[in-house]
Amino acid sequence: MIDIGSFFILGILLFSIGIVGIISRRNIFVMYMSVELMLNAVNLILVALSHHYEDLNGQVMAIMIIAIAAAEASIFLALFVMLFKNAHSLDANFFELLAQEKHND
Amino acid sequence: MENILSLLIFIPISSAILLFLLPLEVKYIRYASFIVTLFTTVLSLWMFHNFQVSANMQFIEEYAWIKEYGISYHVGIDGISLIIIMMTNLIMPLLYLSFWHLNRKGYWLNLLIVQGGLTGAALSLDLILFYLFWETMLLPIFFLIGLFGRENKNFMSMKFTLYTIFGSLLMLLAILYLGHAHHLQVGVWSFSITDLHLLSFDTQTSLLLFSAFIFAFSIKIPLFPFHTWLPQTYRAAPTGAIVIMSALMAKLGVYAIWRFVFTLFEELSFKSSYFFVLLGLFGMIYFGIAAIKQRELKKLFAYSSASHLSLVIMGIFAFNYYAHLGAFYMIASHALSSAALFMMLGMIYKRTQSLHISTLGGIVHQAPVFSVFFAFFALSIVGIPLTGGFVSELLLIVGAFKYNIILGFISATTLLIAILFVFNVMQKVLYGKIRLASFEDLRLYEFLSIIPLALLILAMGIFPSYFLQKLKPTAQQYIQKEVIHGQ
Amino acid sequence: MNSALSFIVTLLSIAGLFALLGGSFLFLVQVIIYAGAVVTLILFIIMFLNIKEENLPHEPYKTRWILFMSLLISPFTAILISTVNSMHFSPLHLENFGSIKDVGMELFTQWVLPFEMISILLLIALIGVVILAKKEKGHD
Amino acid sequence: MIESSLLGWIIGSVFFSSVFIMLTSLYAKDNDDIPQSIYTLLGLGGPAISLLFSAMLMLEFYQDANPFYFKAFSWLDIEGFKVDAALMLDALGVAMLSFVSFVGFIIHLYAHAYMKDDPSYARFFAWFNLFMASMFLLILADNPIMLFIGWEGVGLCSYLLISFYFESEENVEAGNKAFILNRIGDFGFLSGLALLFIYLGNTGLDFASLEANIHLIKPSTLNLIAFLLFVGAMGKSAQIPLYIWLPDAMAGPTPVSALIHAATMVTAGVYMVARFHFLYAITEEIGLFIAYVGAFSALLAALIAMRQDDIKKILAYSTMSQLGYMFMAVGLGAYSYGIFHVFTHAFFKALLFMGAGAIILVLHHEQDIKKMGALKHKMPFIFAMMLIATLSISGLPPFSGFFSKDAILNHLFASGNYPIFTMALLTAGLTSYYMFRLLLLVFISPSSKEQHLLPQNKLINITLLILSIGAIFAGLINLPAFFGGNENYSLWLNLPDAHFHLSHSTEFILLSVNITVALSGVYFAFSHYRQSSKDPSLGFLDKPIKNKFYIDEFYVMIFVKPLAWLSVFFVKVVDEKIIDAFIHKISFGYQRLSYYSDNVQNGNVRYYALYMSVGIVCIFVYLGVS
Amino acid sequence: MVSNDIIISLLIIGLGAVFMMLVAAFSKLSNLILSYITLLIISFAIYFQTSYLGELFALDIQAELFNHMLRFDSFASLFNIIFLVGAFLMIATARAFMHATKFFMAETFSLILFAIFSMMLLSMANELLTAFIALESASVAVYILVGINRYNVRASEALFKYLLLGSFSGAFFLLGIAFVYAQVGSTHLGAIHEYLSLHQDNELIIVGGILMMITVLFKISAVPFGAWTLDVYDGASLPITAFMAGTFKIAIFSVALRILLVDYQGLADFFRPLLIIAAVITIIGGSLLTLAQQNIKRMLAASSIVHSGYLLIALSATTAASTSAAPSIIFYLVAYFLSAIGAFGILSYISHWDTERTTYEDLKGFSHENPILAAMMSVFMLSFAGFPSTIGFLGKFYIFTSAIESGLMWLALLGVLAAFVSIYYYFKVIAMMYFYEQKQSYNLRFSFTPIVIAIVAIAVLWGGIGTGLVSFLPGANVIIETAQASISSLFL
Repeated sequence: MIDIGSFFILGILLFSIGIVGIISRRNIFVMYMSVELMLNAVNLILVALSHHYEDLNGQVMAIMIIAIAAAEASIFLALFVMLFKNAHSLDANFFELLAQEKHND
Repeated sequence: MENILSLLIFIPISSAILLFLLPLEVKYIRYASFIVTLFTTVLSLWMFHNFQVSANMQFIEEYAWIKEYGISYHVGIDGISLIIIMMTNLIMPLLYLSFWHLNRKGYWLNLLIVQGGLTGAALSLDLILFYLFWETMLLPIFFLIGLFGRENKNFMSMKFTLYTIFGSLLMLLAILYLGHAHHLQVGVWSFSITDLHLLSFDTQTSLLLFSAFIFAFSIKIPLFPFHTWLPQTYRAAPTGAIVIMSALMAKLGVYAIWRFVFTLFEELSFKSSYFFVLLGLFGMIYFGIAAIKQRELKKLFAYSSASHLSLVIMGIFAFNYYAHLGAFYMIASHALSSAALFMMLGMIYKRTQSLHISTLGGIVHQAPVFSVFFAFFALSIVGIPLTGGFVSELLLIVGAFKYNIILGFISATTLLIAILFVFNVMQKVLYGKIRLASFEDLRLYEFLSIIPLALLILAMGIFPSYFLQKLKPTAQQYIQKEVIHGQ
Repeated sequence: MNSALSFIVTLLSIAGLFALLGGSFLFLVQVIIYAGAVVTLILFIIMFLNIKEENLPHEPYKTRWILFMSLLISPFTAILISTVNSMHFSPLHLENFGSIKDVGMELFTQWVLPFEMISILLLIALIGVVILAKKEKGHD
Repeated sequence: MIESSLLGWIIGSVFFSSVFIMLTSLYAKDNDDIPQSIYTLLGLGGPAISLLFSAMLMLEFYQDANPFYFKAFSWLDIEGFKVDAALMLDALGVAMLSFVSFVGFIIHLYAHAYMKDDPSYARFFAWFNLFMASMFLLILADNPIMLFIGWEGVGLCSYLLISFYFESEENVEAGNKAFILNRIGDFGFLSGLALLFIYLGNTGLDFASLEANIHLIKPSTLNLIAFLLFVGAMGKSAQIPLYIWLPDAMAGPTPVSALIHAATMVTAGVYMVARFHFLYAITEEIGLFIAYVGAFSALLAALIAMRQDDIKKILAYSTMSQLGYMFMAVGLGAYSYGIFHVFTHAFFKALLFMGAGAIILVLHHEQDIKKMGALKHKMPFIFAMMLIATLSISGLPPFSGFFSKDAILNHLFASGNYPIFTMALLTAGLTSYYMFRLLLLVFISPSSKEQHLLPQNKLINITLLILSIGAIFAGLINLPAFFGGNENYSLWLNLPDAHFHLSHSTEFILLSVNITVALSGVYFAFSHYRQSSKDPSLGFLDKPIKNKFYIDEFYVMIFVKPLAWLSVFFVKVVDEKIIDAFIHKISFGYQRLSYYSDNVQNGNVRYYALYMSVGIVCIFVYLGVS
Repeated sequence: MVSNDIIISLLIIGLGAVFMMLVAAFSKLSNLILSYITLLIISFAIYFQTSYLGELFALDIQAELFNHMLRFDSFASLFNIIFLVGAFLMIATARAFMHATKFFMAETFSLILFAIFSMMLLSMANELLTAFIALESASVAVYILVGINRYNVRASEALFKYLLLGSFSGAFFLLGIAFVYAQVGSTHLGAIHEYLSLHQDNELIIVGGILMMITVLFKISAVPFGAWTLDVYDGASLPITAFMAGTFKIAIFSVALRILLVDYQGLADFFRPLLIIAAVITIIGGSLLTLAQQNIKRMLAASSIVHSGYLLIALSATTAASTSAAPSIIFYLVAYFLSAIGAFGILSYISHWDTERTTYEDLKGFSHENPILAAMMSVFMLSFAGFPSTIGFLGKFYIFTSAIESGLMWLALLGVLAAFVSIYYYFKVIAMMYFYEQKQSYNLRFSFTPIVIAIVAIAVLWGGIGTGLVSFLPGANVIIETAQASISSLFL
């Protein structure tokens, strides 16, 4: 018989996967997806909790978070268009222009 | 004129800011700032005249500034700060006069600001206020060196600034801790020494605080291990900055030790007096010997003034009447002679673009008046009788003997050490073969800028009792305690 | 592509879980907005920029990175889970609550302020997208 | 009754004349329309006036023997350390003042003649009169501080006058050497004074009250003080080990050597010891030490003088050895004899120097006696003068030197310090030897080359004549009982002399011994130098004597070189290599560290996220453990 | 008395934002006009806001409607004023720059207004999710402002980094909310406090707190979460950098202070070590980074990390029951924001068209070109360095005293050392301006930007030495008094 805790744990696992994904992938699309994954993990947890407390705050929060995620998504996608137009690359490692040139002394 | 002290502090600063903002020709700025300094000089003379002969603070002003933390604008003057003020206000106009030819706006303004800072630091009785002026005074020097210095001026200005600020930041920490301690022990914050000197600490804490203060001041003075900025900075700095640093700022460090360290950590100062007397004597000999082989006049006299200041430190830490009087008197007389000397070095540099001994020589043929004065000031550094230096050295030596006979002998070597290089300098620079194509003798304004110093030095040597009378009560403060603590 | 598809799968399954937890409205939202709008948008963008294989970065050390990171993150996850286990949860009970009506009531009584703010947030995002993606004469 | 403020004017007249000369010359530095006569007037007027004043005062004092006091103002009034700018004239003062003012004035006349063609005539008289002022102050000082001021003043002036011809580095070097060695003496002197003050500060610091309260100090300290004060005397009066400046001091013009380095300044040490007689009277062992120092200095100087060729250097060494005599005397308590010898010495030594100066002038500033010779007929008058002076310094009766030297020798013998006595006796012999060597080499012995001479100067000869009278008869004022006198001078000085009685027979033997020793010196000199100007060999002693026993080199080796090395070491190693390098290492190390740390900012967003997650994991690990 | 109309300035800003958006959409007014309008709007808001300054009050706005999610008190009002003034000065100083550079389009102003609006909400938010939404919308506005120069790869790269990392860290905040909710069952700030006072078990709250702290640390760019700062500040155009450094950071602190003081005071003993460690690492890392930068913009960015370190010192002092710590934070924020606005303002004034003059080299000999501006720049640098007689000194003074007061002597010592290092790189700027020959001529056109900067400079100085003696001006002690009042209003 599964209880709420297991949802919770699932959420945490998804969250961690999100972290791993962001750091270990270079494809900016995948990175963005990982962020979305993290948000979804939070959603899952919140919904589980709302079920646990039997009040709907959790769900409402989840809705809000989905909205936030949507907002972020729009920015992200606009950014991708921009980046690809400027740099013709989807590689996160490509964007290192801002590191200042190294000293030799 | 109950707020004459504030006038002395803020007239120069505010006029400097004003002149900075006004779009004036440099010529007028020069006139204006000269007039301002003359005015402050007049004020200070008036104050000197109205200064009662007593040990307690006079002309006190106190306004609350930041109430929560008990920080107040609290200024007052007593015997020893009187010396600093008088010296500042006497030397400043002459300094202006000595390079009247200079068409540098920044020069005059920075000097005005530094004058204000010096005065404020010498007058403030509130630690935060003191710290404020103490740092403010640093900034113009930074600018002077960087703007008008020579050779590696940028590096040196930065090094000097960092070096000194490092000390004073630790002091700031100690100051804050003091205020906090007052908060703990009394219940309210306060940074006024009149409150703080009532505090009591355990040995370790007071030792830490004590050393923080001493560290800051001994960098400015400088004392032995913290002196390495001195020669290079003097080498790089322009005349005005050097005169200020050697004649006034260093003295201010000694003053600050007297005013704050002795007041706040009396017990500890007495305990540690032996160490500092030794340190002072060692520094005196060390710097003196180091000066012998210097070939760059500024560096040479940098070392020499460091040597004399170490002697002064010996004097104030010897904690007896004669030594204290001697130290005060040395502060005054050495301020005058070193100011004059560095001014004359500046004149040499202006004429020859070099201060290296090997390039100079035989000046006495070309410029007898210049040589007479140069020799006179050099000899006053050595402490020839009839100059103020002699009186101060005599008193210091007597005081040292009173403190401890062996140390007395060591301190008497000051008679020897200075002459070792001073006479060498006179031989190489004034006498000997003529090495310079031409050496113009003193111009009128240069002459005017020097003659008062010479007369004052002579007066201090011939009528010491007149000058000492205002200092005696201040110097007497520690006589009883000297009996109590002993050595 | 694979990642995008698997992402969709994940989202859908999460939606299933929502349903299981009685978030019927959320289930809808999840399916429509995420699986529907967002991912479609992503794919659209990919097509729009007609990204080819060579544009995609080739990631030689990918697996190594993933292993390393999962090792690095593991204490974080472990501690979170342990803290979660410290509190006892009620078992899953399947009487339906969280009908759309209740959610709506909740949303517009208790959470009206955040709701308004969300609208502002979306407005800002809108402006932003316009600014970022707007073509302007003279450039490009 | 004469106003005692004249004391001030004795100093003031010379001082102000010097100041006026300085100002006038500074004014005239660019327009040369100032005639030299003005300088002459100022330069000679000052000493003349002070001579006049001192004469009046001395007369007054002679009639009623109570000292004069004159307090100008209070110089320093600190609790327990009150010093007045005050002057005092007592018997001792009169004794010094008499010859200083007189000889000083004579030498001024001489100097006028000697220097009149010198371009820096004015400067010379400025310094010269300044010296006179300081010397008067030294003599008339009422308390040790004033004495010390005068003491330093004469030192400074001697420095200025030694390096008078500063075009050549050597002269300036000589001046520096003189001042530095004097200053070493002053270091001791001032330390002694300081000790004295911290013990007797509360009971007044003028000589009278010092004398009254000297017993308050415990003997060990007294010895220390006495010794320190004598260190000052060593420096000023060129005794071992601080004497090496005196020969070099001859770089100055001859009048300077005559006045400063023969007649007056160098005797200040003796005067000071006599002034502190109340101190030395109760510290016998220091007195003995002084006597030994004097004896050794006398002997050493005499030895070195035997083989010097520079006429002025020889005279310098002779001065040093005569000073040795004086210190033997004062060391063993015969203060009046010491002062007496100072008195006579002033005359004959000044005479010698001035004679030498005359010769030098005539010979185009030639100072090497080996290059002179057979001048007797060319300048008979000067020869006569030099002969008188030489006889006098050799202690041959009836010249003044004889009486003073004989008195000292008697005293030495009587006091029973036979080693000192023998050294003194030996010195006497050597003295007559090298003095006559000088005389013969200059005047008698055949000269190698023919030198044409400049005309002699009348004024110079007059001054010589005046001094020669002093050199002959000055001894008579202290005629010992043996010759039917009764030592009026000593009686009148009434210093606390140590008196030893000698039977007439012993005195007679001593007298004859002295004379014979002196004569034998004369004989040796005569026997050799009459016909040749070559020095006979002294065997193994020859080389060291010629090289002054390598004392200078020795000092250079143990003092000068180490100091220079130490100075370089401090600056180059301790300051730059250790302290500054340490600071720089810290700062630059920090800078390098910061540059390394900047590599963290590699601009890769994934790494940034990595840093974040590392931080997060760390926090959670902390959470886990706590 | 304070009534419900107090959010009028909030409304003014919100409506103004919408208005500007419409204007931007439907009119062809030039940037200058728009900036004037914006300044007008903001000054209205400031006017209404200042009327409550210094009063001690607190109330929930529309308590029944908004369900106690919005709380307006002296704290919020003080911060709101800071935001408004910050935005005002930013726009006023950057006008020349915005005018010169083409890429600032009309919407910029509405975005700025929206950002401020969200920040004001953030400082008032009394509920976690509300706070997060406000934070997120402010961040989104700032993201876009960062990337506003969209034909510049550097700008878009900065946007990319900031956006990615920002949302990455935002997720943690949400997870934190979830955890708090999991234990408390509510996300109102008061509720957590009550729960802590009633119950013993607090693991999830702690974890939630930590997760939220992570986000805060990220936003205030504490090491190691602040690696983005240099690049983003560098990539963003100058006025935006000023806005982020001067204003946005303060907003974060407002919410952080509120959460920490109101809710987590009970758990102070647990968080103190964390904060102390964070402060230490941040100060050390920041000082190291700053020294290595050759670009003044990057240097200021890195030094802002150090300043966050100082603030963290004070923050950890608050957990150590130091009454003076929290006000000192506010004072320091004011000091820092004034100096930052001024410094960036000057930089943006001397950089024209698309060449940003921000390297040390560019400033060489600037004083010969324009001594007054150089003097002001020096004033700001001195204030950054905490040099006496500037407001920065008093800021450091309060921070260190609070640290000492709470027994964190060694932290204060560290701060002093960091201040010492900072002297080097700030004075380096001054040295560059004064001690070198002029390399290039900055053809500066007159505009009223310098006047605004001068006002800021005077404020910086006055804040350092101002006395109560001058009747018509508030002394230097007024700010700290207000700060104390606002802090105490949190607990009403």
